Amino acid sequence: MPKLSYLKALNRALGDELEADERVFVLGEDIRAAASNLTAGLFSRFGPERVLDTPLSEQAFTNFATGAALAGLRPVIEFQIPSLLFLVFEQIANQAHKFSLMSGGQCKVPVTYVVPGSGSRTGWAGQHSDHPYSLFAHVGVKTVVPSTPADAYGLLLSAIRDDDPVVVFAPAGALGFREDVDFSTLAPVPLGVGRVARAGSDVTVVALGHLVQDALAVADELAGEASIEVFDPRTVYPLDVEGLAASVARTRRLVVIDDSNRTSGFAAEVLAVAAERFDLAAPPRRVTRPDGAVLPFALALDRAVQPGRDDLVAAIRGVLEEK
Amino acid sequence: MPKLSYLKALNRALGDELEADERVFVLGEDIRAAASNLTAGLFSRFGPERVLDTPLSEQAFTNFATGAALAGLRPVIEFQIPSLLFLVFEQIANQAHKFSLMSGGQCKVPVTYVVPGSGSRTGWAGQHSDHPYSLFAHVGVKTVVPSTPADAYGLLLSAIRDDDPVVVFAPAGALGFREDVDFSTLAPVPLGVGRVARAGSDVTVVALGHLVQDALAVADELAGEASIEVFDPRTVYPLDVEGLAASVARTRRLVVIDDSNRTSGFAAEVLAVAAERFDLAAPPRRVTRPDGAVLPFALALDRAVQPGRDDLVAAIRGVLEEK
Amino acid sequence: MTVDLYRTVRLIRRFEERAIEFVRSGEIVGGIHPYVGQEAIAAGVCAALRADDLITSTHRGHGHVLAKGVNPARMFAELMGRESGLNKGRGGSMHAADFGLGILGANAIVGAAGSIATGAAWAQRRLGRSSVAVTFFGDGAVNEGMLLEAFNLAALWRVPVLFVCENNGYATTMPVDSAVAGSITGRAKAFGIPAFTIDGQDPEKVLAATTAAVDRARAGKGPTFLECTTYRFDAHHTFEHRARLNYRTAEELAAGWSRDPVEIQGARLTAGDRAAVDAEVEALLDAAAGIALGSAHPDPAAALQYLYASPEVFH
Amino acid sequence: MTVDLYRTVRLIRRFEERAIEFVRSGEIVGGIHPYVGQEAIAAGVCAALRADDLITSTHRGHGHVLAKGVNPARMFAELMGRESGLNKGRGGSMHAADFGLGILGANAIVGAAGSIATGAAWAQRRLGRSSVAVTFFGDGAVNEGMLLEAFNLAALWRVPVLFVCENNGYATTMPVDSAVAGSITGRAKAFGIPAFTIDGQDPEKVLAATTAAVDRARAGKGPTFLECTTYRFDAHHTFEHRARLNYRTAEELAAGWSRDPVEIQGARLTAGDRAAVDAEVEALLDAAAGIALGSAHPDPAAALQYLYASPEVFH
Ligand SMILES: Cc1ncc(C[n+]2csc(CCOP(=O)(O)OP(=O)(O)O)c2C)c(N)n1
Ligand SMILES: Cc1ncc(C[n+]2csc(CCOP(=O)(O)OP(=O)(O)O)c2C)c(N)n1
Ligand SMILES: [Mg+2]
Ligand SMILES: [Mg+2]
Repeated sequence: MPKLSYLKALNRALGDELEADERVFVLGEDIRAAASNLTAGLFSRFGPERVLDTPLSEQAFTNFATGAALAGLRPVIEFQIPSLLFLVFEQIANQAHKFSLMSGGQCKVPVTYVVPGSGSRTGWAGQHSDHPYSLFAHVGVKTVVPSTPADAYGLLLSAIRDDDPVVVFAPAGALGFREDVDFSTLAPVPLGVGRVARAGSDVTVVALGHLVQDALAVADELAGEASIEVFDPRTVYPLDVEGLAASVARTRRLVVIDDSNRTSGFAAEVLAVAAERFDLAAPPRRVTRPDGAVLPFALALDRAVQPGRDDLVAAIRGVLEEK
Repeated sequence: MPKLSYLKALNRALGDELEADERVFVLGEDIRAAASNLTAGLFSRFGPERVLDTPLSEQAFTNFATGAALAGLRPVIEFQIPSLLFLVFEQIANQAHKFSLMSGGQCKVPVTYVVPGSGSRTGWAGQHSDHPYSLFAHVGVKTVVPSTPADAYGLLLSAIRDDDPVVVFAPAGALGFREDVDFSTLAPVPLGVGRVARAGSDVTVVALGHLVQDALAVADELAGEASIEVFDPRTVYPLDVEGLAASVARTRRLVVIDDSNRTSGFAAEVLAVAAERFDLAAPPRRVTRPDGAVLPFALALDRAVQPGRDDLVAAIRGVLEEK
Repeated sequence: MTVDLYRTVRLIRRFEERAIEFVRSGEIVGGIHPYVGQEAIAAGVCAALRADDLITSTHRGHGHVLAKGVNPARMFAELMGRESGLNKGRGGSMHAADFGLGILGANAIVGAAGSIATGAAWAQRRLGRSSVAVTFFGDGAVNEGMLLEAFNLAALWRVPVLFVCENNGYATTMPVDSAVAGSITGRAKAFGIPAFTIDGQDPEKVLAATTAAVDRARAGKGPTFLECTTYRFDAHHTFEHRARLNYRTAEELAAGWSRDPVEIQGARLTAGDRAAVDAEVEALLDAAAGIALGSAHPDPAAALQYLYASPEVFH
Repeated sequence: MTVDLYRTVRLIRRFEERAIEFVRSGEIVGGIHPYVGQEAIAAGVCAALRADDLITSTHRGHGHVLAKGVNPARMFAELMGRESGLNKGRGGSMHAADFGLGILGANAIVGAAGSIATGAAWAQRRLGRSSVAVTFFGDGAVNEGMLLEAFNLAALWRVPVLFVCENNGYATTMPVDSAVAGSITGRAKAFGIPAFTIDGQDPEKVLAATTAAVDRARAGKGPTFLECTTYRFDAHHTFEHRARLNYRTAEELAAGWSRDPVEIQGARLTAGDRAAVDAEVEALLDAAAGIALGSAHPDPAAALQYLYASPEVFH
């Protein structure tokens, strides 16, 4: 079977959807030259009205997409760096997200925002290394963090087809990940439905995006000690609480690894749900970036601030040891 | 003893600090005319260089404050409406917050951001009714939501004196609250230290800002049924986990009422901490805005979306009933 | 057209005066930003538009949506938060929208709508339609970077969009001269957008300028910017009726009223025609207010209806 | 001054060439945005400044901080993430800062620093100091609304700030003509800011224009805008050395190199003087690189040191 990389899967999804639906168009910076490779080949296939290079005017082009969506198109915006989402937070959270309710259901805003290379990219330092998916979940914008090439393909397709704004984070740490894929099986993956990436019975590890690979590796590494289930929610919001509950009902122990900051992040939400509804045999644990994290430039420091395999191992052993 | 209103307390803190420290100045929209009353009387006392009316250029004037802080001043920005914080999210979370670490400790950014009238203000509808304190806590910006006039005074003073950026939310629902105050006792209230607003033994209710009054009222109302402790963290970030832990150690039951959205909000963080460290007799509960809430205009709908006393009563009864 | 323009300015004026009364009586909760004094702009601009043309509006938006043709009963009902309102009571004064009439909604964030209108206009062209979009905003908005960014996109891509700046001299209490370095039209000209200053108190002048701009946009020649000089006769927002803010003199207000668009256009009608229109407007608004007052409040249990257009992903 | 300017352009050029080598060899992790080709701007502007004047820089910022006088060893050390770096290895290429030298830091967000510099300059004046601030940015930045907002504040309040736009023809791959409607200087002029286009390849011309602007600012007459035309000789970012992006022709590149600032200024020196400066620069950089390579890596346990200036509230 051919190998498909995660980044190529996103590129393929975008191309397929541009092909399938005239209303879809892509806009963003350097997408004609495909600086990030997300849009590789698309300009020559679809031309300047479907692949629209924008000036450095993120706020205006984000609202521009909202306006185009209100008029019937289905825009996809590529953002080169995760912190650009801070710059357009008002435009997404306060404009695109709110039109449906505020208009009393008169309109819809089917815009997809994609960040190819979210989280830490080696050496990009403090202002280019954030992973702000929890922020969008908090304000209620549908938020997706795929972990595999097939999911990247299928979730991006679903995001574009969804009638609401959807943010798709493609973690830098996952872009190069490749897997064997039978192209004929590539299909939309529904939003809001998680998957058990590895079955196990002693502890559930919840992981998103590139961290799913880390969780799987740790599960293998600790296979002699414990049977670890890895649950990949795929969508941060809406969260597949039922899928998670089913997993935890089997394992009764829970660890979350999450590349956002600790306070009120994704892991906090999972633990809150656990506190409310799950019957656990031991207190759950979070493995996250520290509170208020700013990623230092020096590589060892950058790595120290990100949740890593060692931290995960320690957390898993912690919950297993507890009575 | 004279009565002091919450809004007047903020005004007094600002005036006192402008008086005490030449480096402090205020900037914002319509602050000369004092449209919100936060700056009432200050323009005539301190003149245009200390009370600086700005054009509608939130992004630039937020960074302007950062620059002024880097050069040695201590700016206070008034934002007229909470969603303006979305518009300047990059400037606070990605600029002001990050300078200290990124520069290797060469500088500090002592800017205070104040929103007099955060949360729902009757009739202001979808784009003017947010309460985004959890977002700032998540990114690690010090975040304060005072509940009483004395705390409003003391926390604003501490915020201005702090060498980091601090966001102060003054909920619309608290601005008119008045209490008897001996002016000579007004003093800074340290960031990061909560207070027990009412002692009790059966359940801890965590509440912030205007909701502290609701929690106290509910505690009175249910006094015949249960002894309710009301814990007011005052600061959302850093959270006074020790203070909270001490309270919960006494009550072993926990309800959080929180005017932010449910997913990954302040209440989620409190429940996550509870799941990690507290030994509870019953699962804790959250009373929050719903996920992704957009406040509808019609008053009854607006109210239905906000966490209210009835919801709090139900949650308290729920945790008390549980085995 | 003379009569039509008068009818529109009169309708807006009387709608606003009644709305202010409803704020006082508590039927409208939370207050409004009255459009009183600026009616000629909405009337003149919208008279130049087709039904399929689009507009975006502002916090001070009642005039725009009325001029674009909304049913005043549904507008009153919206301001009163009723289920029969334009937005089913979910939007209120600052978000009134009627997508069927090309009204993409008012916007409560100053400067935000310009880029939304630009995107919508661009999309219309891409979809093969010949409609244009008009975006209204105040003098305060030209200091918002996101609006200036929109000028750039519109000019670069020759988008059929019209930027209408209502310069009423103030952003809340901030005089335009303390807020705008350079000139308002200069900001648009810097992006190569033709920009004109016109008398915003005279609906016929506004109509003429808008017609030229719309023709230009439909001909594929890109955006135009109109600065309409005007004056806000009433408060920034009705809260100012209680909390007097000290920023305008009585003389200045009187000078403003001396150029009342209702009188300017009214003087072009015979006394008889004018009285007939006035009576017609009054009857229309009587009926509209009655319908609105009599219509149902939405059910609080449906507070989150419409939150998502695709709710099915919430399992 | 002729020699000094040459020394600076030569220093920046050779620093960048060595830095690119260190990227290739892996000593610098993550790459850099080379300043090669644009050296005359940093050299000319900073030669007009006093030690207590402030600058803010960009993602393509090495030239600015070197010209403002940082120790090249500490700059190399910063790029290598060492504890002896300007920012103790915490900032890296895009955040190099030396507050003691008035360098408020590079900024990785295009268009962000203009308003920071404006605020810092305003504060200096309020504190009774006579220093000015210079903010560097590219042609791409003039499309960012927040920068345009800063022009307004600076003009309104006559802030002693200088806006220096390095127009190198591209924002990454986007040609300036496809991105900027109107003209670059027109954007500043719209706010009443005097704006000039100058030859950014000639450090003496840049110095002259900057000196005039700085004098004006110090005299309390407010901001000036300089568009320096230039060309980026190397990649947008060193990642482009591996992933070739197709947006510039070989002819265009050759035309760019034909106006090399190092040659333009070098030609003003005698061969002997030039050789002496070259040797001096080489010796300086040899030493600097050696120091940097030999200095310690920061301790990962201290990864969050400096996160807060007032950490005492974390109990
Ligand atoms: C981005 C933004 N900043 C501030 C506000 C608060 N605000 C609402 S209206 C207004 C004044 C707007 O002035 P202008 O654009 O001249 O319109 P006018 O009110 O005069 O019609 C302000 C400051 C807002 N809603 N949005
Ligand atoms: C606000 C923002 N948008 C996009 C980027 C990604 N980015 C970094 S540099 C750059 C191009 C900048 O072009 P220009 O301002 O002309 O400077 P140059 O690179 O040519 O020196 C882009 C798009 C960013 N860092 N910040
Ligand atoms: Mg105005
Ligand atoms: Mg450039």
